[in-house]
Amino acid sequence: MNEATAARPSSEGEAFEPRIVAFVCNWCTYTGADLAGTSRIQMAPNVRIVRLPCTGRIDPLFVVKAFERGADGVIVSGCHPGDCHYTAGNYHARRRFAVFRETLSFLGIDLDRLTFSWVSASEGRKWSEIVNETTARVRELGPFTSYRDLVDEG
Amino acid sequence: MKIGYFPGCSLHATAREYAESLGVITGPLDVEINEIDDWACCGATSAHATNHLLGVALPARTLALAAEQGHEQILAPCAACYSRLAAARRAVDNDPATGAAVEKAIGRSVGTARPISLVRLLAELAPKVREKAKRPLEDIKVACYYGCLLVRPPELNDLDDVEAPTMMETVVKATGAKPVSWNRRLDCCGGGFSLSRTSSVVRLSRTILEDARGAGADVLVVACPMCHSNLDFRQKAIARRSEGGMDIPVIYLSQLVGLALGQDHVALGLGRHFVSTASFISRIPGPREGESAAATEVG
Amino acid sequence: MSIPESAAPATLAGEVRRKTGLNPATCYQCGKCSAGCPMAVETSLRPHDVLRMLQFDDREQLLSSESIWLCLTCETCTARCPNSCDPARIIDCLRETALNEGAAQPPRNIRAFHNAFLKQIQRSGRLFEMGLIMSYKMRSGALFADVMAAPGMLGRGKLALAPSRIQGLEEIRRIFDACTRHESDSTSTTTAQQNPGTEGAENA
Amino acid sequence: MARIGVFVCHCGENIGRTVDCEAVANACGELPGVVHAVDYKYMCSDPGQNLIKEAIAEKNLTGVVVAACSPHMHEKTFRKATEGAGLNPYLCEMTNIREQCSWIHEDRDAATAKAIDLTRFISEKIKRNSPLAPISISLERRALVIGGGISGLQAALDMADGGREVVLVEKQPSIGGHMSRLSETFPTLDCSQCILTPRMVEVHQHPRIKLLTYSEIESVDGYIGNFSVKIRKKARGVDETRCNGCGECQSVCPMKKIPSEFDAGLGNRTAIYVPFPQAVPNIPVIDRENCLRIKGMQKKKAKAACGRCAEACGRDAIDFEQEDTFVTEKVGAIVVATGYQLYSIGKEQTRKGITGYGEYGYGTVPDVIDGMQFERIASASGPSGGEIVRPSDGKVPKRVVFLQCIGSREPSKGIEYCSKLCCMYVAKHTMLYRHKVHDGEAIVFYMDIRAGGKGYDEFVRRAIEEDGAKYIRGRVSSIQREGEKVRLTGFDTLSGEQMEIDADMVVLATAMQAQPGIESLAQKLSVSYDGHGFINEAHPKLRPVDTNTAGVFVAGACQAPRDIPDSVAMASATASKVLGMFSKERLEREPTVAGVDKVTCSGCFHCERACPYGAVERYEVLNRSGEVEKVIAEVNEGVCQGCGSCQVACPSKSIELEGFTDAQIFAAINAL
Amino acid sequence: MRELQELSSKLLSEGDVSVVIGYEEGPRGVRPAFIRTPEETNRLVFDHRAVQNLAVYLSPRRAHLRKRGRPAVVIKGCDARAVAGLLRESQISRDDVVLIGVRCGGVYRDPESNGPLSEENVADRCTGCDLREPGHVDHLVGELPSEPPATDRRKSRIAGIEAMSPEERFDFWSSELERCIRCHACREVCPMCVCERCVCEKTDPSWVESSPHLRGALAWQITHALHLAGRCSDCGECERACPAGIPLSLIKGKVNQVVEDRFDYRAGDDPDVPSPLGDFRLEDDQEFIK
Repeated sequence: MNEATAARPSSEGEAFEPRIVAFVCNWCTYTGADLAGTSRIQMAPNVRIVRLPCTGRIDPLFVVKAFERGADGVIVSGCHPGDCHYTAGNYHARRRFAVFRETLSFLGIDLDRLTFSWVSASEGRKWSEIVNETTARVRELGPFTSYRDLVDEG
Repeated sequence: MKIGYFPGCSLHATAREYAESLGVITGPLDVEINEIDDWACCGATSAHATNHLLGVALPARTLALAAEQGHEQILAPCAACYSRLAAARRAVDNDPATGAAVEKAIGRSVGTARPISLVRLLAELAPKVREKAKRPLEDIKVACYYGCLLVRPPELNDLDDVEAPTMMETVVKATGAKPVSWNRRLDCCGGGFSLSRTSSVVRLSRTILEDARGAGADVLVVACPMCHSNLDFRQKAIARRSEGGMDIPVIYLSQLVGLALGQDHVALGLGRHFVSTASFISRIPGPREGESAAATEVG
Repeated sequence: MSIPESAAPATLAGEVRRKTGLNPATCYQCGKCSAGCPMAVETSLRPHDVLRMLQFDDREQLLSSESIWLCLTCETCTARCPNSCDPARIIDCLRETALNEGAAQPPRNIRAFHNAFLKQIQRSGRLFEMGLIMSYKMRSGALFADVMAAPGMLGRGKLALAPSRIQGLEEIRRIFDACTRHESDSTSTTTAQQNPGTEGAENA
Repeated sequence: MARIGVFVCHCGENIGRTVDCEAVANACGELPGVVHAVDYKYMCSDPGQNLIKEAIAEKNLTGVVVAACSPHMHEKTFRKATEGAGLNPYLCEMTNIREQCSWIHEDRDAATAKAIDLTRFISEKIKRNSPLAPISISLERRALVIGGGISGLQAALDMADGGREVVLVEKQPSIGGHMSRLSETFPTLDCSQCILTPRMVEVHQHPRIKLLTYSEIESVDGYIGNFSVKIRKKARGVDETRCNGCGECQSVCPMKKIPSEFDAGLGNRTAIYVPFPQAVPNIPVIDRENCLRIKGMQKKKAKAACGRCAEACGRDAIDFEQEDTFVTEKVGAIVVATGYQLYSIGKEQTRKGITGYGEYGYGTVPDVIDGMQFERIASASGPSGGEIVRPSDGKVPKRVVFLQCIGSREPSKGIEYCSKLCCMYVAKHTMLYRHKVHDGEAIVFYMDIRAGGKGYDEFVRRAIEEDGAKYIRGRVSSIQREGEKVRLTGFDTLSGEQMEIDADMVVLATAMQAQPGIESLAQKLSVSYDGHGFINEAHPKLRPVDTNTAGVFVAGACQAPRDIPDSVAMASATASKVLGMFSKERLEREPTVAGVDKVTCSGCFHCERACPYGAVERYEVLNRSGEVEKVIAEVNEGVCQGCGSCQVACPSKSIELEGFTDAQIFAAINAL
Repeated sequence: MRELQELSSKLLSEGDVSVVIGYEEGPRGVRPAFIRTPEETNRLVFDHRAVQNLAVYLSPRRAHLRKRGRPAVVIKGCDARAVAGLLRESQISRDDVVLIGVRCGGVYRDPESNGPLSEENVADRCTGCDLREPGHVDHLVGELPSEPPATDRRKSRIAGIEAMSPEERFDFWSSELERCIRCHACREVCPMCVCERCVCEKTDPSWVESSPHLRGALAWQITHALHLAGRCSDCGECERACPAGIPLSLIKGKVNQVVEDRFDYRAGDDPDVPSPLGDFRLEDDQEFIK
């Protein structure tokens, strides 16, 4: 966790603001997020978007690394089945994340910290709902330091 | 088929014939209607027109009673009562805040009972009506009148379409009669202004009756006591204003079905209408089993 | 006609939106509701005029208008509105607000009918036509209307002679209180609330 | 050591209003490896881009991070500027602090903190970017146009005149699209046949245009420059080489009463028919649902029914056994020009979530027709030979009422957009009507007249002032049959009157919708479409005729409701884009493709199964004595589209997608 | 196991193979044996103690064995699943190895136990074994024994963990994985781990932190579990090999259960049936996606 710009004032008593990373596909969800921008749809500022060519390129290791680096929640989003720019990326991702999600849950990660969604290029409003809803849910769950601080107990 | 029954205030008084005819036809159509005990008025227009929560709480209590008495469906023959029960059901289902306020007001949980209109029930039983019809009403031309609250507002409508419903016509065809096509089927008859602004009622009901007459209808069939009183009870006043007078009998859909099923027209309460139904009854050929039927003026 | 910047809660439109969830601004004044309104010929404010005045916060003129009381609540406007503005529900809410603020000026007969109707339900839980007609005549002064019809009604057995009271009368009274109290705590304005359902409504 | 330059843009005040750009620049200035951090009002302007070029030169930067708008907007611009200064363009990346930060947050501190985080992400990522050179791939300099309406024809002609071969595929038996069904066209009132037919003939005779009518796209493979498109030529039942279009078969066909789609159900046609006299190609097609012979064959009847057309055909061109055939075309670019479909006033709708007009009788009230039907009535080649008559009894209507916005601007029916050109063609209809029925009365119910084109409003004013069209501002609540007349209950919101009008005929100006089935075509082309089925352009202002899929362009009403002048302009735009693309021998392609680390690959080929394009090939590693030591994976750069699915499938992460390598993403996450 | 010994010496003497990999008596139960001459074949044994999965010696990472020429290997039914996995991923070609399938009636959980198989000492994977007679092999020895005793020990332990709340599960696995010293024995003993250089040895970027603290251990176990989804032959060697006694087969067991529930697939002994994690169906469930 980059201490220099720790934007999370949770320790100084102010309200806890979750840090959420969103891995999104460039053709649908990223463009949908841009549309939310051009339509000035306001949403929670807690989400940091990482752009990838396709949900097929979103590696479960990214999600694990994001949690290790102190993310309190992760969003993975891409094109609706059938709309994938590369025809099949989201279908592969769907199977990979189905197994990954249940494995994480078995090992004790609360699945409410993880949101999977399909957001198309014309669903700016849906993207803002996904962001706000995940932020609210994760804020309720509180910080996920237990994962990042595993190193101290080790 | 067992079903809850919510008569509504008018079916005990000004619309007795609606209740009588209903009671007589449910047997042959093997539908058992059990009146919900200790039901109260649904508030009709006056409640929701002046206090939204009151307009939802009163019918919600009836829904609660029905659920407690084990009825999943409630037959509401009066269009206004059906509309209020459906509005309460929808408000409780879709708006948690109103639902909570209602349950606090009536002190019961609303449960899951749903209202069904008489037109929909009879449309679902139409095959049985056709099969059990004893007395053919072949050459009787019928104008089906839905009025407003039976089809509107769209989200409460339980018929097949908001703007082009055909369920009443289906029932009429099942009785052997011939529905005429006319325009004023869905227009409002003046409803609750019957006492307080009779001039509007006369104006609106007049256009409806004139259109039905223009379409060559022998009889006007309705499914709402308010519409019936405006079209039947006020018809004399309308006749004075309409050139060529006005003499169209206005009966309930359940009475028409009763006739087809061969029920005695007195038992159906056909004598209770202000506009005499004698003329149109006499044109119905005797029942196939030769049951004698003397039309009488006053029941 | 002052033009408010946005439908802030202080405006009537804001109040309607808070109570009904409907946004009067969605109406683009196409007139389709007024085209189909059966009472359009008899009223000065047709449904789209009501929406227009709401958009421009013409509070006094709207709440004291007679037109909102001449609505048959037949829902034709709501069924055909291209933007689903639900004018019927909005006019319902305006009547209720007008009553709560004491600004309502319904025609005498209509006020009489509503009061008589709701008094009836409070007293016996079900409508007793005879009682309703008597109570309506006293309130409206239309003593001789439909007198000729009484024998016809009696002859046809259409007039119940005694009211049929329900057991749950106490529940009905509790409902009326709850609904009038609900109105008072959710009405933002301070004027004394009058509701025809309660005893004090005679002189509303 | 990385020497990175961070350039924060105010974008006028789009970003500056909610993000403290200076603070972002200062904060990023302290990041490890960042040697230059500056903010400027308009980074994409020339002075802005010069800032980048000068910084690269002075501080010999190894990486450029531009924190501004979305990369979809100006990534190319800033990469060109970086290249201009001698730095590899792929060492320049953008941070989206406008659409995904300043525009969607109001809290200045939170927005600024977020902007800093996002910029830190990319500056950590840029340290691991490697310089890439675009890949050059072969280019099939032929184009495919899907749809033979005015847009498709114009695009095909422009490209063919530009010296390129064009394949034009049209679903209907003849090209011409909806325009061929119109009578006169606004604003000049010149007859559509006169301006369209020459174009159709020109396409038919053009040496470089291959015309495939009565055909549909079966599947599309490949990528920009190398599409392989399988086209299904539906069985016409007529041999195109033999038929000379004499029309004998039509005259003898017994099935005379089939409602003609071309005449919108008002006229009739035979089972073997040519849609309209000026059809191109002028070759009939057999309607398989209604042809007695073919229906008999389908039911395996022993005795062959009818077959009169085959007997009457002098050139033996009728062939009932004809099957669908397939053709595969290799093309470098595709233009989608599939046009539109009118909203149906009936109860059944072709698109999900759309409802019909119950209050106007669901289209069952006689003499209530839609705009296209009026066009057919008014058209000289129409069922009534151009004379304006009522469909019910053929009488000349003395009063015609036109209704605007039927379906359009009507969220309760499922369509909230305005269809843009109904105001114009309704004004045109009133003119056509008044010119042909001088004592007729034309009434129009409208809400707002939208006639914004060149000479458009003047056209509508002429309809009102000279041709006496009565415009009533308000809508109609219900339409019903009243004896011989059609009764409308409407309202004039200007005079505040409710009105009942008895008309002889009513014309509904229905909304323009996307074609049914457009979703499956879009998915075959992997092109995105919006909630109404209209194809999404790459960018509404900057790339209006491109789509997100490289090499696929869009023209005409399939992208949004659009009239003929705009469609033709848009079609020519797509042609210029394609000709620009074809101006080079080979095509340069984004170098973001995958590559295999030959040392660590264990040859399990999970990547091969994950690759949708089959870009993974086998590479034999030989030992010194030439024997195959092991077989590992290798990526064909030309075929790889850069989706990255293989990298996630690879257990040992031996395959890396350039531009989105693990190291880059890891660095970005690390900067969380 | 006379039949096995005779077959092995025949294969060796005819020079068909240069080594027979089987089991021989060892200090703690049986251990893998590499028989190169017909005379030594009498050392070969096979009984309930033969728990090791000899397919691991076919993995290309053991290049030194390959240099010794063509091996024959004694394969139980469950081991055949691993061999099929290696064939499926073209790590060995079919004619490079001779497979001696042995009919197996179940093995102990702990090779040092003895006496008849019982619910306590039988290995988890033997319950309801459908491969008592391995298919796709060159030779088949031993008679078909009866059904091994059934035990739902692992299934109930997995269910027990699932019943916990996320925090409890996290604490349970933290306490277990705390003991992990990242010796990677579980990777070395796994027949399906065929990578030249494992991802957790990759340093730029180092996805899986290599130091033996809990965060790195958790990342490693997640990675290993995901890599085995749809490929794990459930041989349980990883758990048996773990010096810290971490119940790794519970994680792999859970993943196999998920793959079976969602894609109706179990890594079988037929090399032509591919793992579901590599292709897709249009109508895969997506109930967890908004």
